Amino acid sequence: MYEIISSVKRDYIADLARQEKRADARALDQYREVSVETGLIKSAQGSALVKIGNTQVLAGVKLERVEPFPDTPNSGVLMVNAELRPLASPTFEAGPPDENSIELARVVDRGIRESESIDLDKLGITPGKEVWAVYIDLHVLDYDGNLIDAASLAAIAALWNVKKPQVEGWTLDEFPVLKKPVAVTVVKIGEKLMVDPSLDEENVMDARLTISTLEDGSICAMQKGGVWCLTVEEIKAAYGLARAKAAELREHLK
Amino acid sequence: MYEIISSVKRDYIADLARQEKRADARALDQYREVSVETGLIKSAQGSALVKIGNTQVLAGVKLERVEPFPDTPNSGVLMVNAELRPLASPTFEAGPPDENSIELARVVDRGIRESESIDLDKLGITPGKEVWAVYIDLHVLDYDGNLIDAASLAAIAALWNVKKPQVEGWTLDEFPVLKKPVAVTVVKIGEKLMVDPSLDEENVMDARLTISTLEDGSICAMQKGGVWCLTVEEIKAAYGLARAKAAELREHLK
Amino acid sequence: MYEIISSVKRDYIADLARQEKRADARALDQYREVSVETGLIKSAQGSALVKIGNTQVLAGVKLERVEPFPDTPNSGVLMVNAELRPLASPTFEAGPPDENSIELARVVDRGIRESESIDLDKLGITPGKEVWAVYIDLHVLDYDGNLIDAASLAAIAALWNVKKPQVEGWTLDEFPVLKKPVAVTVVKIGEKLMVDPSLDEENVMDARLTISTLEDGSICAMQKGGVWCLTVEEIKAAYGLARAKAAELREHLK
Amino acid sequence: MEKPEKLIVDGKRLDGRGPEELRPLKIQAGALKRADGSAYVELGANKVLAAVYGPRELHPRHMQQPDTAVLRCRYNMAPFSVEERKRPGPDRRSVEISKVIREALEPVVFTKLYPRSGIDVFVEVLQADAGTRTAGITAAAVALADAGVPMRDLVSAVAVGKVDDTIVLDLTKEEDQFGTTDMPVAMLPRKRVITLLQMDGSFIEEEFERALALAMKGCEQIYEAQKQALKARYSIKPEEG
Amino acid sequence: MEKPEKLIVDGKRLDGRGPEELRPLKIQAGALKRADGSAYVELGANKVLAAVYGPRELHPRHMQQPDTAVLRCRYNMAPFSVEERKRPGPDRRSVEISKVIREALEPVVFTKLYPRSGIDVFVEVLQADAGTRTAGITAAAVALADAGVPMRDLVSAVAVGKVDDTIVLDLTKEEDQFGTTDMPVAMLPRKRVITLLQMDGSFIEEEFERALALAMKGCEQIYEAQKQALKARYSIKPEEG
Amino acid sequence: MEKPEKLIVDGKRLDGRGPEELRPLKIQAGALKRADGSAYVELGANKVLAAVYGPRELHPRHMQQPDTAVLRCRYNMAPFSVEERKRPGPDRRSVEISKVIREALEPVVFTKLYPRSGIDVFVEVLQADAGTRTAGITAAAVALADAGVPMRDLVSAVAVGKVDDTIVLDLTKEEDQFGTTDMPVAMLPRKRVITLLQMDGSFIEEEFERALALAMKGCEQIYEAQKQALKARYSIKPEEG
Repeated sequence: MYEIISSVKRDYIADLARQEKRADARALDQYREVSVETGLIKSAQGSALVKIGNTQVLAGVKLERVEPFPDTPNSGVLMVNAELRPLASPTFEAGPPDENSIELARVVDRGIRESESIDLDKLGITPGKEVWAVYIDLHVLDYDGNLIDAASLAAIAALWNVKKPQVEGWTLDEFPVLKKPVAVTVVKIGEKLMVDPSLDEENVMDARLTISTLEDGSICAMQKGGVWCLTVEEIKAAYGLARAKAAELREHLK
Repeated sequence: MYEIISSVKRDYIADLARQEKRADARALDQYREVSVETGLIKSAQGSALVKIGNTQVLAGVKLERVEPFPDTPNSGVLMVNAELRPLASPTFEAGPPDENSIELARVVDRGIRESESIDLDKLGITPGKEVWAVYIDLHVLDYDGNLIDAASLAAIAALWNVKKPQVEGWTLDEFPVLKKPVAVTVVKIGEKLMVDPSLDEENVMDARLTISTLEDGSICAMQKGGVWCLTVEEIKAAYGLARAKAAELREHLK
Repeated sequence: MYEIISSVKRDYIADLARQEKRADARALDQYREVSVETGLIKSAQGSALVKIGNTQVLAGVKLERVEPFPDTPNSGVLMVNAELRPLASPTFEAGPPDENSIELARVVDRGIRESESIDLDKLGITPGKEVWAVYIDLHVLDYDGNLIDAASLAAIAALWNVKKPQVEGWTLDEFPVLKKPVAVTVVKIGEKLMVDPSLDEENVMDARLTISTLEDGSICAMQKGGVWCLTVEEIKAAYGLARAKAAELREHLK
Repeated sequence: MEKPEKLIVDGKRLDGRGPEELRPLKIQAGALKRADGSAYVELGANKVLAAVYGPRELHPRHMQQPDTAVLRCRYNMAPFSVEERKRPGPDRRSVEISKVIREALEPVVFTKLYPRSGIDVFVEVLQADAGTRTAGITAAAVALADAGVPMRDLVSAVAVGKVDDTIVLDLTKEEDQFGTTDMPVAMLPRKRVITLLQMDGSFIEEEFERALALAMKGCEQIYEAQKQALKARYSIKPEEG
Repeated sequence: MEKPEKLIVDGKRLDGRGPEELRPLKIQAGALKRADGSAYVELGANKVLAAVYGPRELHPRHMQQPDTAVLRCRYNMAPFSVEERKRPGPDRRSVEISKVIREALEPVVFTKLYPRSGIDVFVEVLQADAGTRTAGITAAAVALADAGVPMRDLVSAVAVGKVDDTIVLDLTKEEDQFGTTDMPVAMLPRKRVITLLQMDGSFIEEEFERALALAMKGCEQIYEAQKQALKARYSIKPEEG
Repeated sequence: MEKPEKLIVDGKRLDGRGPEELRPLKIQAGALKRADGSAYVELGANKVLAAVYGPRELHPRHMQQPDTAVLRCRYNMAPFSVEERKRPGPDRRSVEISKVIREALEPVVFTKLYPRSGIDVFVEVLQADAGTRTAGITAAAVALADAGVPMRDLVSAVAVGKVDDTIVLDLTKEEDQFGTTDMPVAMLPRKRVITLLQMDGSFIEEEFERALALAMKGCEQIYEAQKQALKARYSIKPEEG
C-alpha cells in the first residue's frame, strides 16, 4: 500500500504536520467528506458504496448455504475478502491477494466478528449439515488513502442493508445484525497524530493504529501498522480520537 | 501464439498475398494436406489424431462419473481442455494454460456445445447424484498454424470414435453424438482472405475469423481474433469460404 | 540442493577423496555423530528429531480420519510430505515444494510403503467411508548434507514413537508399525565411495545411491541421484555399505 | 431462474422493449480519480467500470516491445455481481474475454507512438445482466479517450441474438440463457468495421446478416452516448481542478 | 477442546499460574548452524525457532532499495504444530502475522547501513499453544542479535488478555479460545515504545490501560531472558570454532 | 484392474512373453517438425513422444550458467493416457520423474560446449502401460541425437522386476501393480554404466544382482533399436527437404 513518494513531498507533508496542518487544509482530527450509499447492487443481498474523499470501496454481502465448521455445527460462517483491484491504483497489481489486502480483510473481519455484530448462532439451517455463510466482499475501486476505515464502514453498512434478504430458503424475519463497530485509523507523522490519512500522508507516516469501537466506546479490535513505534501516551490519545470520530462516522449508518 | 518474425519474412508473405499467392504454393482457399486417424489411444474412450500440414493435434475423450451441476441434475457434463504442450513449439511454455490455450479450448467447446452435438440429456445416471462427464482433452503435439481447425476436427472425430464405450456402468447403446460441426478459420492478410493459415501466415495476419458450421450450412459458433478489423463484406465472404471448406473437411469424418 | 562451491574447495575435497580422506577427518564408511530424540512434539501423535552432524530433521506423525481411496476401501492412507524450510539453508527458498523436496518425500515414502512397515489394512474404520490417514511431515531445520538418511530415520523413528496414539476414536491397541527400514546414502566422488556426505561433499559428488534395507539385509527401495554414472561394481559395493551402516543406524531406533 | 414460457409476447420483450430497442443506457466519463482515464456504464442492470493506466513504463521488462506500446486488458467480475457468488480471481471465461476485449480495442489505439510502454485497461463488472463484455468495451473506449490516449476512432459494442425466432438487440440474462443465439459485436463507428465478433447458438445465413446489421445499428446508438459522455466530461470544468 | 466451566479458580489459572505470571520461558541463542543467526524459544508449550540470513544480496533484484536494506519476514507453522494438521504453505493468517512481525522488528534494525541488501527472518512454529507470534518476535530479535545485525534495541513481546473478567498475562490456547480478549504486544524494552499492538475481543478503557501496562511488565521479563540467552551464547566459546 | 491369480503360468507371462523378453518395440526418430529433434517410442502399449529444443538461449536469465549448458527435462502424461483421467499439470510423481530422467541423460550430453545456453527435453506420454519413464529416456536419447546435440553415447533404459518370484524384463502395468518389485534402469550402452536406478519392493542380494544383469541385457536390445531408428532417419532423405 505504500507508494513511492518524492522526498520533497515527504518533507513538505512532515513539515506541515509539525505545524499541525495538512496539505488539503483539514484539521488533524478531521475526516475528508464521507458518503455512504446502500443498496446499489441488486445481485447482492446487501451492498454499500463508501467514499472518503476520493477513496471508494464497494462492499457486497452474499448469503449462501454451506456446510458448517465441525466445531460450530449450528452457527453461520463469516467470510471477509478484500480485493485491491488494479483499476483503483497504479500500485495495485493483478494477482492473488497480497499482504495488504489480506491484512485489510482480516482487520475488517475481526472488527465484525469480535464485536459479535452478527448473531451467527441464528444462521444455522440444518444442524451439522447446512448453515448460512455470510460473504462480505470488499471491492476497492479508487484508492486515495485510509482503506481500513472506508472498508470497515462499507462492510457494516452493507450488513445493515441486508434486512430481509431475497434468497431462497430464508426463514428468519430480519438478518441478525446487532451492532455497529466503527474503525478509526490514526496515523503518526513525526510527533503528531491525525485521523483519516490521505494517500500522501500514508506514504510518509511513521505508524498507524486502527481502533474499532462500539457505541459504548469500548474497543473490539485494534491493529497497529507501519514500521515505527508508538508511545503509551500516543496510544491513549489515539483511542480518544477513535471514540470521537467513530461517533461521527456512525451517523452515516442511520 | 504469435511468434517473432523478421520484417523481411513479413513483407514477403504480405506481398505474396497481394498477388493471391502463398509461400507453399497453395491457392488462397486451399487447405494443406489433412489427415484424421481415430482410435489410436486405447486408454481413451475415443481418440483422434488430426494433421493439417505439419500441425498435429491429438484429442482424447474420457468418460467419467461425476456429480451433475445443480441446475441440470440429470444432464451430462462437457469439459474441453487444451494443452499447448511445449514440445509442439519453441514459443509454448510449460505452466498453467495461457490465454491462447484457454481461447482454443473454449472455441472448440462452444462449437460442440452450441450445436448440441452431444445429447447431454441422455448422459444422466442417477438424477441429481451422478451423470457422465465427457472430457475432451486436446493435446497439441506439433504447431505449424491453424490450431483451431485442427483441434475442432480432432475433437469431433474423437467424439464420433467413442461409439460403444468400454467403461464400467455404461448402459446406453451408442454414445449420443449427433452432429458434425466443423470449424474453418479464415485469415485476412492485407486485403486478402485465405483459409488454413500456416504459422508464418498467422504471424502476419491482420485478423482471423473462425466459423463453425453444420451440414446444413448454418452457423453454430464464431470467433474473431487478431488485432485488426473486418468489414461486413469480408465477414460474409469468410462465411462462404467456411461453408465450402467445412464440407471438404467433413469428408474426413466418415 | 546443490550449492555454489568454489572450484578450490571442489578440488580439495576431490583430492582428499582420492587419498581416502575427508575434510572432517572421518573414514569413508563413517557417519557423523547421529542422535535421535523422540516425543518432543506433543501436538503430534509421534515425533522424532534426528541430527546427523549439523543436519537436523524433525518428523511429526499426525493421524486423521479421511475417506479411503476407492480401490482400497478399508485400508489406511500414508502421506509423506517434506518441507525444506528456508531457515535451514540459504539455498532453500520459500514457496511450493521443489523437485528436491518432492524427491526427498517420495524416497522416504517408498522406503516405508514398499517395506510394508505400516500395516495399512489395520487402519480402516468404516469400510468405504472412513480410514485413518497417517501424515508424516518432514521438517528440515538445518541442512548440512545427507537429508535422505536423516529424514528417513526421523520418519521411521516418529512412526515407532506413535505407540498408543491420543486421538479421538482410536480403538486399536498399538499403532501397527511393523518394520524398521533404514536408508543409507552412498556417494561417489571420483573413484571413491563414501557414506553420509556432508554438504560440501554433496556439492562435489558425481553420483549418489540411496539403498533402504530391512533387518534381514534385503532391499526395499533404491534411488540413484546425481548427474554422473555408477558401475555395476560400485552399485554392489554401495549395497554392502548400506547393509552394514543400516545396522548401525538401526541401533538408534531401540 | 426459471424458463418463461415465451420471451416475446405480442412483439414485446419481457421487459417491455421492442426487438430492436436498447436497454436504458448511461455513460459517465471520468468516474475515478486515481486512474489516468475512466468510465462508468450502466446498460439495463449492467454496471461496469473501466479504468485506463498509461502509456506508462511496462513491467516486467521482458514484455516491452521496441517499436510499440503493449495494450493489456483485464476483465473481472466482482464476487457479488452475479446471482451465485463468483470466487475471486481469473477463471477461463474472464481470461478469454480479456483477450477479445483487447483485440477489439487494439485497432483504435496508436500504440506505435509509445514504444516500450504499456497501456493497461481494467474492466470491472459490478452488476451483471448479460452483455458485460460489450458494455466493458464501450466503457473502455471512453476511458481510453478520457486518459488522452491517441485513438483513430472510438469502439462501440453491443450484443444481438435470436430469441423465440426473433432477431433482437441487447439481450438480457434471461434472453441469453433461454434464447437460441448470442452474438456480441464491436464496431469502429466511423469506419463501420468490426473488431469483435463472437457467436454461440444457431443462425442461418439470412438471420446472421440481419443480426449483424442490427448490431451495427445498435453500436451507432452506443456511439452517440459515448460522444455525449465525453462532451459532458470536458464541457464542464471539473470542480476539483 | 471443551470449554471449562471457569478459567480462573481462586485467583489461580488452570495451569496454576497467577494472573500476572509468565509461563516457563527458555531461550537459546544460536540454535542452528547454517543460519547467520538463530534462536529457539520455549514459552509454556510453545516451541519456536527463528533464523536470520543477511544482510545479503537481495533477489529478485527489482525488490532492492537504493538507500536501505529490505527486511523480510516469514512466519510458518509446522503441519504437526497444532491439534488438527495444518496444510503446508502460507495461509491468510500467516501472511498477516508475517507482516506484523516485520513491522514489529523493523524499528530496531539499522537497515540504512545496508543499501540494496536483504535481511530475512524466518520464524518456524514447531509446537503451538497461543502466543506464537509474540514468541516468534522474541526469538527473532535474539536471532537478529546473534547474526550480528546492528540494532538500536531488542524487541520483546508477549500477549495479554481478559479471561473471566480478569486481566491476565501470557494466555494459553485454552484461555485464548474461551477468554474474552487477546492482545499481543511488542515493545522496545529500553525505549519502552510499542511496535506491535493487535487486539480482538472487548476492553473498556480502564481494562485496556491495565492490560497494556501488564504487557509492558511482561515484556521486561522477556527482555531479561533474551539478554541472558545472548550472554550465555557469547560467554562460552563454541566448540565448533 | 482385478488381481489375476497368477502372473506367470508355465513359464509364460499373461501376454505370452518369456520372463526375459521385451514387449514389441518401435522407435521412430524425427517424429515432429517444429522440435529441433524428436522421437516416438512404442513399447507394448506405451506410446511416448520426446522432443528436444536447443542448445538455445536460456530464460529466465538467472538460470544461465557461465560454464555449461543447463539441461532441463519435463515429463508429462496426457490426461487420456491412463485409465482414470489424469488432471493436467505437473504432480509430485511427474516432478520426480522429470528429475531422474534429467540425471539419467546428463552424463551423455557435452553440456560444457554450450555455456549460458539451455537444452530442453520434453517427454509426453500419450498412452501408458508401465515403464513410461524408461521409454521416455529411450526416446529422449534418440531425440537428442536427432537434434544434433553432441553426445558421448546414447542412453538406453528399461525396467525389470520380480513377479510371482520370477525376475522378469519389461513389466506391464498389471505386473507392476500386482508383482513384488519394480526396478527401472538406464545405461550408457557402450560404457555399460548406470545412470538411472530406482527400486521399489523387495530384493534379496542374489535377486538384485540377477535383475540388474537382466536390465543391462534389455538395455542392449533397446540400444540396437535406437541405432536402427537413427540410421533409418538419416539414410532416407526426408521428402520435405
